[in-house]
Amino acid sequence: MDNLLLLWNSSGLAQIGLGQAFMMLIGAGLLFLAIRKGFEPLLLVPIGFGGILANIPGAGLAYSAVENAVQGGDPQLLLEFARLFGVTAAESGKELLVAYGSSNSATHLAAEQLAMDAGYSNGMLYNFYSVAIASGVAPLVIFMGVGAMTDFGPLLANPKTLFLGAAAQFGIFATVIGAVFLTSIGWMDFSIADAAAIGIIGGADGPTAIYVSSVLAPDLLGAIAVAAYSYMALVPMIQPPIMRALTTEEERKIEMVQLRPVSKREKIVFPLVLLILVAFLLPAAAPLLGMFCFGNLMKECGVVDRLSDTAQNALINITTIFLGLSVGSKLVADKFLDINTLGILGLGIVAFGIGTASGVLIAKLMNRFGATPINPLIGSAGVSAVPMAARVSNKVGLEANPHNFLLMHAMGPNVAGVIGSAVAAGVMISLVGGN
Amino acid sequence: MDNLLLLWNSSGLAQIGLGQAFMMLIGAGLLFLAIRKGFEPLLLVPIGFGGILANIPGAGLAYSAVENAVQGGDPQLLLEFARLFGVTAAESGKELLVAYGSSNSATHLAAEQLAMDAGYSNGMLYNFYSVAIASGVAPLVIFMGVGAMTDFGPLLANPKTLFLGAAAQFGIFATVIGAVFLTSIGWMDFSIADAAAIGIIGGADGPTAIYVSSVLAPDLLGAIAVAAYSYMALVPMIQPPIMRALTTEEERKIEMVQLRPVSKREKIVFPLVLLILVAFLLPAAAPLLGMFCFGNLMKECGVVDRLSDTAQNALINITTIFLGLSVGSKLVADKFLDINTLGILGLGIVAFGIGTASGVLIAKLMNRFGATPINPLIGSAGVSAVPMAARVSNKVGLEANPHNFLLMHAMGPNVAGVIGSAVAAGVMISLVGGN
Amino acid sequence: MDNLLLLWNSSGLAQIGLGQAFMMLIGAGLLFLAIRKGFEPLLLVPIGFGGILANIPGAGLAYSAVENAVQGGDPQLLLEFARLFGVTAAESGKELLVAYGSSNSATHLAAEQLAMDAGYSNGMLYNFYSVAIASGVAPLVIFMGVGAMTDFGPLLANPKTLFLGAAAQFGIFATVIGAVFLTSIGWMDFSIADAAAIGIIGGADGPTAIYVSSVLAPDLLGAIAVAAYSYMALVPMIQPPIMRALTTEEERKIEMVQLRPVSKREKIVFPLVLLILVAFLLPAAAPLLGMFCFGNLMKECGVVDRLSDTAQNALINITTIFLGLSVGSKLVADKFLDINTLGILGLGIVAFGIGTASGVLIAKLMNRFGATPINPLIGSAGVSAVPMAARVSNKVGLEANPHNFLLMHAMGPNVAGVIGSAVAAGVMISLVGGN
Amino acid sequence: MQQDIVGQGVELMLYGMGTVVVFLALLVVATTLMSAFVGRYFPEAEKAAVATVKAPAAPADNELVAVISAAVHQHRTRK
Amino acid sequence: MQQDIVGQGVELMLYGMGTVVVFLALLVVATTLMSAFVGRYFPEAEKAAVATVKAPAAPADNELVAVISAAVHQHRTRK
Amino acid sequence: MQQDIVGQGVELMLYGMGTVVVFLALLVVATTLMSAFVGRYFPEAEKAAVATVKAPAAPADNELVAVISAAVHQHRTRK
Ligand code: NA
Ligand code: NA
Ligand code: NA
Repeated sequence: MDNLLLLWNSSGLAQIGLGQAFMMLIGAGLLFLAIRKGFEPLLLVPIGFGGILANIPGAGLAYSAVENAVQGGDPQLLLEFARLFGVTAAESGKELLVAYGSSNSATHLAAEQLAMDAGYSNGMLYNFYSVAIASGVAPLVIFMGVGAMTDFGPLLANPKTLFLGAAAQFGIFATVIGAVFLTSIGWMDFSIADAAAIGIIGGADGPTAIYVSSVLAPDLLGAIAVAAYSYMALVPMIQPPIMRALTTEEERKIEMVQLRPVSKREKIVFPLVLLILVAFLLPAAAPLLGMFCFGNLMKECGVVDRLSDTAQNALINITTIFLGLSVGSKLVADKFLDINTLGILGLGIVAFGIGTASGVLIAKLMNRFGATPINPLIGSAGVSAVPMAARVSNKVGLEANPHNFLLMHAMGPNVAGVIGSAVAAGVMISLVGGN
Repeated sequence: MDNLLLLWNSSGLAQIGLGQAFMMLIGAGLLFLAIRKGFEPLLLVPIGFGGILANIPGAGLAYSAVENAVQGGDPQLLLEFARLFGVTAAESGKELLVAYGSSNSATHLAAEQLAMDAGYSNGMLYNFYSVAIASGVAPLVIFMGVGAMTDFGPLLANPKTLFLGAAAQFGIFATVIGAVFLTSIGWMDFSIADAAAIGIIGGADGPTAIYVSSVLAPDLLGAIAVAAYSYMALVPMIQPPIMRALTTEEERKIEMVQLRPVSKREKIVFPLVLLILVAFLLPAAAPLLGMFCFGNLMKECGVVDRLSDTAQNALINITTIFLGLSVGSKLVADKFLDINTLGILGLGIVAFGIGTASGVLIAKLMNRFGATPINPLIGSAGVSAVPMAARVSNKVGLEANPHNFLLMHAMGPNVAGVIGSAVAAGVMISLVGGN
Repeated sequence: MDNLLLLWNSSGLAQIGLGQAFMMLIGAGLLFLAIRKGFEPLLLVPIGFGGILANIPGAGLAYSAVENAVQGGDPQLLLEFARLFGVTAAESGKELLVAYGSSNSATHLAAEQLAMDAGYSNGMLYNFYSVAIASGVAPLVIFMGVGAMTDFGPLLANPKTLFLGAAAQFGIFATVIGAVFLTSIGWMDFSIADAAAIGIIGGADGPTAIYVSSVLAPDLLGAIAVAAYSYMALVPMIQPPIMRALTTEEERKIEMVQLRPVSKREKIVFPLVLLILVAFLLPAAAPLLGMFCFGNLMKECGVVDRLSDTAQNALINITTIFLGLSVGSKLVADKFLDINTLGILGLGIVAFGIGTASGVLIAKLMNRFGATPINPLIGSAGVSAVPMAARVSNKVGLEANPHNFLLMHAMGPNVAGVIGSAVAAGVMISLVGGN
Repeated sequence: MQQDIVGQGVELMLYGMGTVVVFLALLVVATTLMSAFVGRYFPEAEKAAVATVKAPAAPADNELVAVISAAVHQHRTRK
Repeated sequence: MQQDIVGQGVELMLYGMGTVVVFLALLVVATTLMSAFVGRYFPEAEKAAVATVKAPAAPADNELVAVISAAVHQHRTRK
Repeated sequence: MQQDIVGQGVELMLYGMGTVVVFLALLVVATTLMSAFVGRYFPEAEKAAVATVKAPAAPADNELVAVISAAVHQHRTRK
């Protein structure tokens, strides 16, 4: 009989909480958006599925051995944890985990040993997260693969477009202001590090957002990653109205001069130039941009094609699978269901809007003062969201002038935006990373 | 001169034991079966080779730093280990390792540090085992790949066949009874956890068997994995006689109605339905079936083909290589050469037989009471051993009726058997995992 | 204002040292040689790029958390480290790290916890190095892939050529003598373990050199790997003069008898024969040659082609990327810029020369006493450097006799050289590994 | 679980086999309902054919390898 | 950073946005110089065309998949 | 190993080189015996040709890449 009880108690139905059920619906919703609507499926399918797995009641797939042990709730064990963390035994499980979080490495190790000895172990997704994201490796490997898929030709043909990539990053910092403002008026509760991590959503660049939040605000990583990828998928809906509102019919009609051909050698040297600048000016951005440049160099140098192919395929695919599942592990109810998450989602879309607007406006400015004509529509591509944003610029341009192909021109600001947000990431890590 | 001695003493010939020589022959035998006879070569080639490596005298490739240190046998060091484990220094190396095994995490860490400081290190295969199997990741990744290769079409076209997949799992539990019986009469010495792990051989599913035994009976993993894969390869020899014995010529002649076409959408939704059921009823099976469903969803959703292709190729191949070598590390003589191994091999084949029989018998039963005719031969496919068992059903069917193609009909119970044994695995882990 | 200061202080320009600038030039130089001159690009591109990353001032990508913490130089923290390592607080950072290096595992753990608690973390390249090389896995996986790409046909057709592979390894041991001599006269300061690791450069085999130096002389790994790969690329320049000097026109004209066809079965059995010999005579070489044989068996057995293909492509490419970056991490200025590095580079080229010479001379000897004619030019291929050295033999042969194709004949000693240096590696590890 | 090991084994069999049967029975129900639901509200007749043809991925993958190696072979023999 | 969080945010914006603009401005300069230098001393007119045609790798990769799957499809339909 | 480092080096050379030669000599013997044994008891004349033709895998692999990229190229130029 006890077994029947054991089975029932270990079943999900006996343990499911409202939050978990809700989060499983969220996960299913992400899967629907990814599969039916084509929202960044490569990431949102693993994230959505991981989100469902993370919320399976009783499985504890997203929890560490210590968290599982505390939730196990054996009084004797809780007492030992309390003693270890130096808190009164009266504390609830949640308070125990807070104390655990703020304790030092030695205590962490002791707590893990205690949990292991009691027969608890890390959940599958927790292990994926530790290896893929907490170590920082997965976003870096993906960035390397992205570098190996990126063609800097259009950027090299028209370097001025880098300014558009810079301008669009204003969305990031405006969002930081928004976040601290919401905190100051007491609607939300974000630290400056949280605010920085939220702002990076405006970078419209998945791996950068995940890397920054894994460093500055691991607890918000789930919401930030979901926001970043969802809004990147929504770019075709978010940007056009803003672009039309800020430009005149004439401006949208502007045809740009054919890009000059770029030599193979320029393409080979460029990643090294970028790397040197990073090395001398912003070492904090070295891991991200270093791997990005490395991937791009492998692609362009032409002598390591088998490495470049692997970086663009097997390696990035394998990493994407585990990165997605790991992000999903942060969709666990008791961490995700929080008023702050709503704030993050709200601020994220603002970030995209402001980034788009500033890109377009600076493009107009450059058009006024620059010699060669620039179609302001390519400014919106500066938010990155490669290659979606560039396609949007092209599409809106064609509406105004059916013979005006802006795609290649928009690729410049588009990749510039990737560099821009990586630089912004570096600044934020070096300024608030210490906190 | 001392060097010559050093070289000779460090050579294999000076150290080889009878057991090691025997196990190297076993490894060679597995390679022969795999390469010449085509026995599950993808697994048995790495397992066989790993088995040879594990038994190389003096190399200690399959041992941890602590085991290597204890075998090193420096008296001073042994004394320190004895003090650490709280046993009398008199103990032999074997007894020291037993004491080590039963000591807590903190002691483990201290012992490892002691061994490292004395210049000993983990063997290559031991490291592979820790990363691939002890962490549980390799079987799960392989299960994801299997999911990405599985087509649930036939199952969806005829869901009733799920019952056959359930019936065939009786082989698992009958074997558990066999194992505890042999223990009760003193022929063998299995704990209930061991018995559960041995039973899972009857699941005829490699990753499931490895996953369960890595949780419930790590010491038996080598024998269990070897038995599981060998008998899966022997399915064409084991099953037909049983199938013929339990069915009449007429029954084997039964033609089944053409399967209805299954829509893409059903295939996309199915893994999610399965996942929800697992989440609510059997969280302990969530890691295995979760990854399985994830792989299948990636395959069917059609929007992440590059991830699905990687999961089916590069990722599963890489994992298979290290999984096989890791399993081979458990073929080390002093762990494998044991009367219990014989018991496992014996019980394993019984498990296959009983599973086959119960599948066929339930198929006959369903045929008696069901509306649509079912050819009992497809019942044997319920043991899984995908796709071998289904091919066997087809072959035996053709013998009785040359126009009767059962393959697609047998694929239903075949994949149902995979789900069935994963469910059985979950039950066992939640019932005896605590022990 | 403080922020501006913070940013400037965290910038590279504010922190760069002469050594780092110089090493970044070295890295750029390696990239130039790899991309423009085609010097072993698959390794030298990642190594060169990793070398640049490792020397980015202030990023500390190649340092452990403890090293970064000590360089951080917070007095309070340094005091705690000093107490931990049992040295006087007066010590400089460099001395602290020396004390750290010589402390035991428990102290290492405590120091890491101290650094983590102070907010320092391991650099990206340091993590890559720990996982890929310190664990020993990357060179082994690459060796497996090399095995899966190696065809022993020519060697099996003419086993005598194994002697040439043996002879050429004399370069390894002559270099050891050179290294200890330079030490004895006080020009350099190498331990016997260092000397052994340096000698292995003469093996002209990348993974073997990296594996051995990761075990015997981790500090010299960067210089050794760079020397090994650079000289392998220089083989077409280093070898021909030596080959011409040691052979007469007539000898170079010698045509060799057509190789007999080798059966598939011989090729399948050979790796097992080699494995058994290793197991019985030289367990210390088991990891390297074991993985090599495993890869070759996967290739030849013909039943696991999907594993063999993965080992030759996705897996070896992924491993090469991280191996290269990890080796690059050892090009960090304060470890690489050392008089010993010059010694290593000098000794390395001597090793290649002597290896080439001894191969050619023994070939002449065998030619004198053997029945079938041997063209001495194939002796130089015994240094391995597959397949470059064999191509060189062929090329020099064609100069002397336009109808004399030595390529296939040279492949025998060429692959024999791989085995030879792996055996030499085993001997060295078992003789001086203990130190 | 104080009782003897045989008792534990029998118990394990009863609860285990029971769970397997119950679980798969529920899966049969859920699957049937799902198929009916999808078939009713999201029919997709034309695609179906394709869906069933595409069948298992493993073979497909082997075929791919076959095709490529064939290509390689041609290529080799051609030169 | 003692002052209130809004202050910190404003500061972060100023320094952050400043760095981004300065950095990319320097990159514009460096890139222009580099292109001029390479174009002057290492011209490579003929290759250029190819270079620009080769364009992004991602598409290429997709096309590759397309080509292969097409091959597989032919192969399937052929039999 | 108390003696001076030069002594150690010489020793290492003697024992090391000795082992390498002995090991490979034994390998020559073992290989020759193996080939004779296999040739005697498991002849396989016809396959042999294929075996030698198939030759090293690396090239094969490069050729494969070549073939595919050729295909891709055609494909590109075709459109
Ligand atoms: Na951006
Ligand atoms: Na099964
Ligand atoms: Na060599």
